[in-house]
Amino acid sequence: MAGLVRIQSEDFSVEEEVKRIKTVSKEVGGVVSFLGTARNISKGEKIVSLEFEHYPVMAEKKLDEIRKRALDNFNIIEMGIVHRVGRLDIGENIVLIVAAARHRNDAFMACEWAIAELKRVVPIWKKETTGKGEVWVEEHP
Amino acid sequence: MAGLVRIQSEDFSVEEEVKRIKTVSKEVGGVVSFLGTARNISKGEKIVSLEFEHYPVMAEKKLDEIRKRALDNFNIIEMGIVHRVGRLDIGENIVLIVAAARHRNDAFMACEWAIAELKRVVPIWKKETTGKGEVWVEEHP
Amino acid sequence: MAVKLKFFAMLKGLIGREEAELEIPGEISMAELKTIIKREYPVLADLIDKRGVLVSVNQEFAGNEMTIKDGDEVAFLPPFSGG
Amino acid sequence: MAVKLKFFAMLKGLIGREEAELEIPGEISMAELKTIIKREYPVLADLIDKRGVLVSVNQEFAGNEMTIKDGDEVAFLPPFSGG
Repeated sequence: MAGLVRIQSEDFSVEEEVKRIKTVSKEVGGVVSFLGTARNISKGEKIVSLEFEHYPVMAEKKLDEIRKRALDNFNIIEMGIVHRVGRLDIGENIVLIVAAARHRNDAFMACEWAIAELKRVVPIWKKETTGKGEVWVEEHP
Repeated sequence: MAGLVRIQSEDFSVEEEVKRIKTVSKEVGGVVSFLGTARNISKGEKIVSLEFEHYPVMAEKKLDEIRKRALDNFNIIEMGIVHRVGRLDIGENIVLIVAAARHRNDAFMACEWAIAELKRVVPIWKKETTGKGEVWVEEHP
Repeated sequence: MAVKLKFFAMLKGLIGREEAELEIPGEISMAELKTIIKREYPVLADLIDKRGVLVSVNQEFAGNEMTIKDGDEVAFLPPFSGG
Repeated sequence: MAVKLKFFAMLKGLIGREEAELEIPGEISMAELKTIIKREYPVLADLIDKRGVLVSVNQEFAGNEMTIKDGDEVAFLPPFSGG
């Protein structure tokens, strides 16, 4: 079975990932998911496609740390994270974070924290292809 | 096709509901979902099963108003809400709220607001069956 | 003139039924209707006075100033617990 | 002694390659390594000085006081844009 935290080029099933996280305990009362998808517009430019690159080993390690810190710092029962790499078309799934908790507030807080933290500390980079060519995105210049 | 806002006794597919909301626009960049599930414990009591009752017509109307107010008050692109009624076993899905936005913060805010508002204004009631018998839950006494 | 009453969740158990018909002496306010209801269904009196139930008319929340007309559907709604 | 250098995303384009070997004169600090790197890869100098890139050693973020040893993998990481 695939792990709870993964980087992969294939698409993922939201249903399967949510089911895997929600069934870890009968105490789960709320599951919050964040699904990031490939938008067609970025800073006013029309996007044709995206490509994600990652630093293997380090990126997986950082994602795993995010899950562990979420379990330590929020009152959640489980968290799963999947991030895709490689070339993606508009509308495709990029990332999914699923947090399961007894109570919904904890799941919301953990999920929101995890996606912000992912953007901050995980060595993954996005290249956008527009009509003008390709450019590596710098979200935090 | 089933509507974006529904009350039903059958289970729903998280995958289908998320796909329906995320594909309304190519501008969607983030989709936040809240899935409420039947916990096995409530206020220290072990739950055997749940039963949800609703006020037909009014409950659907209130859910529809929540979607419209979410679209008016948050910068989201679409929202879907499904709530189940009837008898549910532990672990089963109860409610799903899906919010799609250009940016994730708007989707998180709208989804979190919508589930809180649902609990506040939608005429749906939960009966818990424990070893001691059946009791209608009063979350806000 | 008559209105249809509906009782949900725990109120069904308290009243012993889900629905009832109630004769009213003409168009009256919700406040007046509540006075009649408290007399006819004493078990509801305390809940109504302590705002332990909300009231709707024709599937919309209604306040005490609302006018109740012939054929209206008046529902008594205990605290919600959906979600 | 040598370390392996890795360049990601926009840095690959700036440098013209993804990986390189760099000879070091013995165990040195990250601060000393950065001085060598800025000389060998002038295109990185500005980014390093303005903290426009993070640096990792063996897949873990590293500060200037970190000791660089033979065989270490040192990576230059432009601002992340995952998610």
